[in-house]
Amino acid sequence: MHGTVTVDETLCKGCALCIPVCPKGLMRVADDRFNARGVHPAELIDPANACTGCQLCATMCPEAAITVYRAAKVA
Amino acid sequence: MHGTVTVDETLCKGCALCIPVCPKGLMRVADDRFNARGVHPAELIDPANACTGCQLCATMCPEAAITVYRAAKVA
Amino acid sequence: MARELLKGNVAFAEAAIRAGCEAYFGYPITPQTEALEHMAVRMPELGRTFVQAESEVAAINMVYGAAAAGVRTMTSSSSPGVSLMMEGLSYMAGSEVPAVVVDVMRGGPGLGNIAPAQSDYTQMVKGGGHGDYRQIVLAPASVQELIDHTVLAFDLADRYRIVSVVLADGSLGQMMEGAELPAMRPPRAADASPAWALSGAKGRDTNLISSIHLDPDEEERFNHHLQAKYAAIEAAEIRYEEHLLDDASIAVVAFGTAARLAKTAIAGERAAGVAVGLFRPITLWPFPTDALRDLSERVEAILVVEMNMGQMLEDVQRVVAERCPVGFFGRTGGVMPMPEEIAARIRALAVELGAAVSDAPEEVRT
Amino acid sequence: MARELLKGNVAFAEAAIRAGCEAYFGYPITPQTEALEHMAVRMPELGRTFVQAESEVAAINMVYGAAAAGVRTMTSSSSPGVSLMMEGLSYMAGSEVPAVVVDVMRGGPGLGNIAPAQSDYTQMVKGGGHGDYRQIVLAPASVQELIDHTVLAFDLADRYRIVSVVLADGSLGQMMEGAELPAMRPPRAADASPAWALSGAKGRDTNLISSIHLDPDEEERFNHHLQAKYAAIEAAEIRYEEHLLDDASIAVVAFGTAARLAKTAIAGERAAGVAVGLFRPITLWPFPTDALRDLSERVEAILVVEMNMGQMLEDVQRVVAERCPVGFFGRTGGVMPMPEEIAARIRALAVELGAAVSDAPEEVRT
Amino acid sequence: MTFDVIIAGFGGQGVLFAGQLLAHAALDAGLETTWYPSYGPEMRGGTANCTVVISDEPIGSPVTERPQAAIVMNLPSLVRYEPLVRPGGVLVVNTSLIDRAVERDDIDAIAIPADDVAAELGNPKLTNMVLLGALLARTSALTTAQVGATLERVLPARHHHLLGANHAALARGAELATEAAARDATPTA
Amino acid sequence: MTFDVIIAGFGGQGVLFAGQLLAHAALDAGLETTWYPSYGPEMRGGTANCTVVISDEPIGSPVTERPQAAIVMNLPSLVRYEPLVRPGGVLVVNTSLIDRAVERDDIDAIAIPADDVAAELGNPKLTNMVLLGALLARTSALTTAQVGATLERVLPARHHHLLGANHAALARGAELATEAAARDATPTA
Amino acid sequence: MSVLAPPEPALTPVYSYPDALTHVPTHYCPGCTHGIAHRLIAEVIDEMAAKERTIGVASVGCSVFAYRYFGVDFAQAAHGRAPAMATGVKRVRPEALVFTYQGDGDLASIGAAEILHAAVRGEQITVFFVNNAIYGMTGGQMAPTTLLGQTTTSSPAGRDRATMGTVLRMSELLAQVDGAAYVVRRSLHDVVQIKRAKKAIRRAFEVQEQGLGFAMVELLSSCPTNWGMTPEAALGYIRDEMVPAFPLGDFKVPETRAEAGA
Amino acid sequence: MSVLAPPEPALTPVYSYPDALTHVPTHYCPGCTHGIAHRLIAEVIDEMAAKERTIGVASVGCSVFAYRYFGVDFAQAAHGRAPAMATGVKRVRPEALVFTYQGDGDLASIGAAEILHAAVRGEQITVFFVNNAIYGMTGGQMAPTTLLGQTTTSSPAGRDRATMGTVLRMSELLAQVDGAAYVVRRSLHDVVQIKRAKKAIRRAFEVQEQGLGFAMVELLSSCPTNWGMTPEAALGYIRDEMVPAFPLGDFKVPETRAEAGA
Ligand SMILES: Cc1ncc(C[n+]2csc(CCOP(=O)(O)OP(=O)(O)O)c2C)c(N)n1
Ligand SMILES: Cc1ncc(C[n+]2csc(CCOP(=O)(O)OP(=O)(O)O)c2C)c(N)n1
Ligand code: SF4
Ligand code: SF4
Ligand code: SF4
Ligand code: SF4
Repeated sequence: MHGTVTVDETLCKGCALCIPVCPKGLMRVADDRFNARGVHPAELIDPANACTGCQLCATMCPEAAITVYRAAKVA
Repeated sequence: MHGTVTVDETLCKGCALCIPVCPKGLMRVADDRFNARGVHPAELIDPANACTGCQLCATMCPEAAITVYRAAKVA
Repeated sequence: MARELLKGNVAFAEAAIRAGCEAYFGYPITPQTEALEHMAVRMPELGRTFVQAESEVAAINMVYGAAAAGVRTMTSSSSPGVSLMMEGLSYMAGSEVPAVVVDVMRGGPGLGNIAPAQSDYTQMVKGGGHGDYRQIVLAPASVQELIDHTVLAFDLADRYRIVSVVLADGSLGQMMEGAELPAMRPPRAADASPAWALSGAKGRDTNLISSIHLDPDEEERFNHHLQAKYAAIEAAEIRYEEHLLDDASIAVVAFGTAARLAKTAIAGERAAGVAVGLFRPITLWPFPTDALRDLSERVEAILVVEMNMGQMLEDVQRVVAERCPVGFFGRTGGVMPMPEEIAARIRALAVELGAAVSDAPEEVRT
Repeated sequence: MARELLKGNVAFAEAAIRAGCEAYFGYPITPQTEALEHMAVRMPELGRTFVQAESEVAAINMVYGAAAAGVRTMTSSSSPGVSLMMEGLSYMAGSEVPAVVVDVMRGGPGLGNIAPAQSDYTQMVKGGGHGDYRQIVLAPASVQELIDHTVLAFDLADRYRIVSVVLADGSLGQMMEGAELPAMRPPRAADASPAWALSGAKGRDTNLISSIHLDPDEEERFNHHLQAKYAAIEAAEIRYEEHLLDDASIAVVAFGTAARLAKTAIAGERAAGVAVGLFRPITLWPFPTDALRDLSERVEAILVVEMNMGQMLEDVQRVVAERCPVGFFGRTGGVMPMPEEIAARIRALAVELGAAVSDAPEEVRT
Repeated sequence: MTFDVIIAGFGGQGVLFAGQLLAHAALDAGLETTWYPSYGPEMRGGTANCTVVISDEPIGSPVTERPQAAIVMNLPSLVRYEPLVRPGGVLVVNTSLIDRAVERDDIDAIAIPADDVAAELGNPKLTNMVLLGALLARTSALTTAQVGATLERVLPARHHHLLGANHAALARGAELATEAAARDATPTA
Repeated sequence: MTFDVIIAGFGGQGVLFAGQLLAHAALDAGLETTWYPSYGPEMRGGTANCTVVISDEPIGSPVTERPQAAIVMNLPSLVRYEPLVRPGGVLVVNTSLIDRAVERDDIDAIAIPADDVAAELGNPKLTNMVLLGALLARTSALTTAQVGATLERVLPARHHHLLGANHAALARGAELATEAAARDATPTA
Repeated sequence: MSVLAPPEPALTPVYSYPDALTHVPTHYCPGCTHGIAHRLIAEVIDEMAAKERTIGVASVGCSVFAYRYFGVDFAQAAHGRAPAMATGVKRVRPEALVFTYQGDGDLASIGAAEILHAAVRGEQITVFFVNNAIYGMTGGQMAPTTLLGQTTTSSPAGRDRATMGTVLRMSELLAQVDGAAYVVRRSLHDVVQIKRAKKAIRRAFEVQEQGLGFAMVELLSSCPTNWGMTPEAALGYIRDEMVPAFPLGDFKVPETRAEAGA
Repeated sequence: MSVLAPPEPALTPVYSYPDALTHVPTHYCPGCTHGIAHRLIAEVIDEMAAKERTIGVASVGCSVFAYRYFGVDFAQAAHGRAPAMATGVKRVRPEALVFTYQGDGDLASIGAAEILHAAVRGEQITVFFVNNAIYGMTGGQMAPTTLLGQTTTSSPAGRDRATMGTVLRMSELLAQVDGAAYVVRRSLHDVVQIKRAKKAIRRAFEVQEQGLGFAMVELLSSCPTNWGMTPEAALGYIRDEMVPAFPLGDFKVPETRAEAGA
């Protein structure tokens, strides 16, 4: 596993800008739930552990809602 | 006689800008008299009728105090 | 015209158009922006002038220019924007050009908020700009009055070569209410221009619109001329409403939206047997001094209600001159005084005065 | 320090420097320009900030910024320039920053002229900007007071986080008079910054300087907080002068230069046996309400003298509440009321009141 | 007679239009009326509300702290307005978006799954009309017929093809409210 | 004792400085004093004036409509101020630039050809000092000695080489005024 | 960066919420790129470890509440006057990093004189100019930056050159002024542009630190709400409509060190 | 031209006092070139026979009394606001020839926003911008146009770039704006330049008549009083100091007809 992302649902506004920028197409709007603002937050769906931690989603996110992690390297 | 000029002494401020521009050196400050503003007005001294009516003095005068005349031509 | 459901901001803008406003200059600011937006649609449609100015400073000076050129012209804004117009308004007073300014007041000071308030009373009624000058200030209490006062403002401005102010607030600007618009006035004839206006000095002496009088004596003479005009306006143009005052021992004094809210409270208190009525200045300047003085001789107490911390209050105190006690109830910062609260103040006053009052009826409308 | 012959504009600028003013922002305008020019020389000399702003709008907002950053700061201007500061002053009131503004008033309205006047009373004392706010307003009557009030203005501004205004006029600004400057205060320690000021949030929570309260309830609470502060100032900071009032049947009420002119008239009338004295509000806000009320119970008549058409007059009328007649004598537009004219008004009043007065002495100084 | 109602929900749910329609209808009925919206950046947060007052006398306040009725179209609106409705008043709740139950028992609470009903009627934009129909059925201010007639006047011509659906939504809302009332045997306000 | 004087002339004639010197001297003498200039674009027209008041009590007005004395350095100033000097007052006239006679006979008019005197003294800039000397000789407010002493204090160091000439100008003005007085036998103010 | 517990212990955060932001949900509309601008500025403040010596000046516009989101000292200026207020702050706090954050209505319309003169004086402040070609806060009126033909609530038939003039390009204009040291235009419409924007923000702060003069970064930004578009479509509008009218680039960079790689 | 009786009957006046001036002696200092600017404008108004349809807008500065001297309808605007006032006039009197007359403090400092936006909107007005690098009326303070190092009463040690910035060149700036149709700089320091200035004044009025947009003629002008120079030396100062800082030339001319021979 290379990387993963978490979405802070209290910050997310469901604008969906993170979705098209993911090169692997791993982000989507979680239409099964609303956050306190009444919008469907974004979520990472990555069953195949395809996320590379490239940070494109986080770069695009207007709410700084996305945290990106990578597997720790022994540097 | 080619031309002449008159100076409206109520308008003239004695700034002397008309003096150096006269190609014939015919303008001077009349230091024998003051106008109502308390300044020596400019005047044309042209005993030899050298004024050509070139209008340079009038062009320079900030007060539009100078009227320029030329001998009437039969056009 | 029939009664329609009209939003205050749209209503006064359309009323201005129908009163013959030929040029509108403005800058967006909540809660008056719908007026500017209405003008943006309608004025070009009618071949008239609409300019969104770069600022309120520019807007008032454009109004100054159009007024100087002799056409009916106006701007509208809200409190912070109006503060930026003080120099311009002083110039306009100083050169006697007619124009209309609508101030849809909001909460302050500073950026404050966009909720309804009445805390521009002093700046508009007393003159927030420099120098001794006056503006006619009309204080509507309904969308219908917002319409009627706008039309009146133009007429008075022209009649006296003065700036007329319609002093509304966010609630009047934002709400919809049934109201009737006036008929469209026929357009001004192309050559109908006041004799003093700038139009090109063809076949007449040149005209000058200016507020400069470098010689103090001359400036003083001009000021005396202004004061004479102001006295004439005070003699002829005072407007106010008296409501249930004939037998009242308590008078609520309030203008605009505060007066409207007070009316509901008064209805309830009347039902409960309190002899209370409303005195509503409609012209804030000229202020209804004589009528209020008379009133202060008849009633036992006055309660001033405002959506500020007591601005008109000082005028009321000045006129009443301690003939009767003057109480004050104000909400500010964008809070509207609810009829129940006003009623409670009236009730407390009545009890203090020893009046026999029944309990409040169960269902007073709020 | 010894008494020196000092020009008013230079005197208050130097006084500000000695009171610890670290930043001056201004824009030229007659009759206050010498103050800006003095600052242009002195501030850089002392390593302090002098900026000639692009306008009065910018100047007051620079002052707002420097005040927000916690240093003693000021601007000075004259009537039209001050009108352009109304939005900024309302913001400063709304965010409670301390600063000093000197208004060297001139004739108006509009461009008017550059001669001395007092017709910015309303805009400075009542608040020419939007919203419910107050400024401390000091009215000096001599170059010495201009100096002293400037220093006091800084101290009061800091004490209450408020804008203090020194309301002078063209004659005070332009004239030279013997006066003593205060000693230079030691410079502020580099780290001495009020706890609320913007200085970088090092080792503390972040600070915010803002006038926005979008929630009306919050805005109202803030306004109540302001009012409480204003009440504290009214309780502690009222200043006025009583001159020859002990046995007076006539009181002249005047501020600033008008009061000074009145004093000459009063001296003459006293010599002629008229029991006249002077009540001089030194703080125009807070207004000496109680003292004036007391006075109005003692004297038989009041004569308000102003260099305007009657602006403070309204406050006097409000306070006096018809306890005694209030007359008015005003010159405006840059004209100063001459002592002889004031004396004639006093005399007429005395005659009306039936006082036994001798003829005016031959040589009353004018 | 004076009646006031607050209609609240997310922006885009037709809150302001439902209120305007009511006010127009009141005017058509010869009554006094005011409509007062939330405005400015308050709307930026995504919530919107308006207050409508209807009366047979001149109206004082266009706003109210304690409305006789409220329509709440989302959870934040329920949270805000449930406590404010006057005892004996009406609270119309859009249960499609609100899964919390009404807690007060001194008011007439009407649960309408309005989004679902609108979807059933074939147009999700009709939620507001469904809820308005429900309100009208349980209050005496105006009838659905009056409001329906006004709709024909105020709906822009280009939307007239939607008139039928709007009428149906009003009627269905009213029907559901009446049924619920019968079920609960709660007295109407 | 209160004394007031207006000094008026063209800009550049030293009008303002002469007044300031007088005020400084009054202050040095422990008296109250005010100096009040014409200012602003008024000066653009080329004229300047100032009013100096000297008193042993606090001074009310720094301006006056009817001065006890006036120094007029050009014709427009004579025209403006001659009618205003109080009866019995002093009017010092710079006859080098003014060829019109003083018309009033109820004042003490002193004719001094000040520009010529200054030129004689070798510095045309001393006109104002000559006239000031004349004024001092005919009024009791201050003495030329007092004013001379003050001059040493207030004259910037870089101009101190001119002190002698200034003293001489003051003295010459006073001398001429006294002579004229003796000639006219007009009582001094 | 405020480091949250990672979802799995073996993971290290490579990007997380900037320290210089307050973790308060913003009031901006979904997809509004004001949020991106905020984030980038905060990231740079973090990278420069400048949080404790930064003073921001908010303007009036949708970003009026910027002070809520930045964890630094803030002032909230009157409409258009942020450069004047920032001048006041910076002159008396020369050690602080002072920035203004202004919309296009604020900076280019009502505040035109203040921004111009801050540049003329070469004030040592950094200006972030968020240009969305419209007045967002007040509901979508025309700005001086509104595109020709663009419909807004105050140009309902589209901006008409004859009566309303045409787009004002502030970066080009201010670059003319000697006192301006660094004036560039960037865009927030895609990831590549966002990265470039961040570099410019950094450079603009550095220009201030180095005392080189006035620095401004113009950021083309979206207003999905008032443009009436989805957030994604709004980014497309920036790319397709705004960038042609407002060319990206460096209009002025300090002579001493040309901006590379931006 | 108001023709006076010639000194001798055989003479015809070839230059005399313009009709569009009022024959009132001006309040300007001796040798101040404001007077030349007035005269040129008046001459052009005469040549265009436009006296009866011209409306001037005076600013605040030494030219505040311009209305006394022009025999046309006039307004006197607040300091810096002449372009806004002229906008109001021109929009409702499109048939009139509307001009403003503004000093550099007025136009470039306090009125910077108004002049910029009049240009942005492409207002059909003509602006005469008399740049004397100083505030004349108030006694010689620094203007945005003051030269670097120039001493004024508010820059007593000379204009210092670090704290006061450096010269603002308004013509170059406004020429950037699309709505500006005609923007040129001329000088009044000698006869040749004065003649060129007059041509530009004429062209600027024509641009308005032709509805081509905003037109401005900047005129480098002297202030002998506040520069502390004789009138003649002041002209030399324009030539030697100002012209290098403010290059003469055409910064924008209507595309349809390039300015020839100026
Ligand atoms: C003096 C003044 N005028 C007008 C307003 C109203 N107002 C608030 S924000 C704004 C425009 C903001 O637009 P912009 O600067 O482009 O920022 P955006 O909202 O688009 O981010 C206006 C006109 C105000 N608050 N103060
Ligand atoms: C609001 C305002 N601020 C300041 C002034 C004072 N003032 C009058 S003229 C002037 C400057 C004029 O300079 P400029 O525009 O360069 O014209 P000039 O006098 O040099 O021809 C100033 C600052 C004023 N009248 N109004
Ligand atoms: S970009 Fe950010 S705010 Fe938008 S949906 Fe993705 S995580 Fe949420
Ligand atoms: S240029 Fe004109 S004002 Fe100057 S001296 Fe000659 S005539 Fe007189
Ligand atoms: S209105 Fe526009 S600029 Fe403002 S927050 Fe919403 S999308 Fe952003
Ligand atoms: S001060 Fe300067 S600009 Fe003004 S009139 Fe005199 S020379 Fe001309």
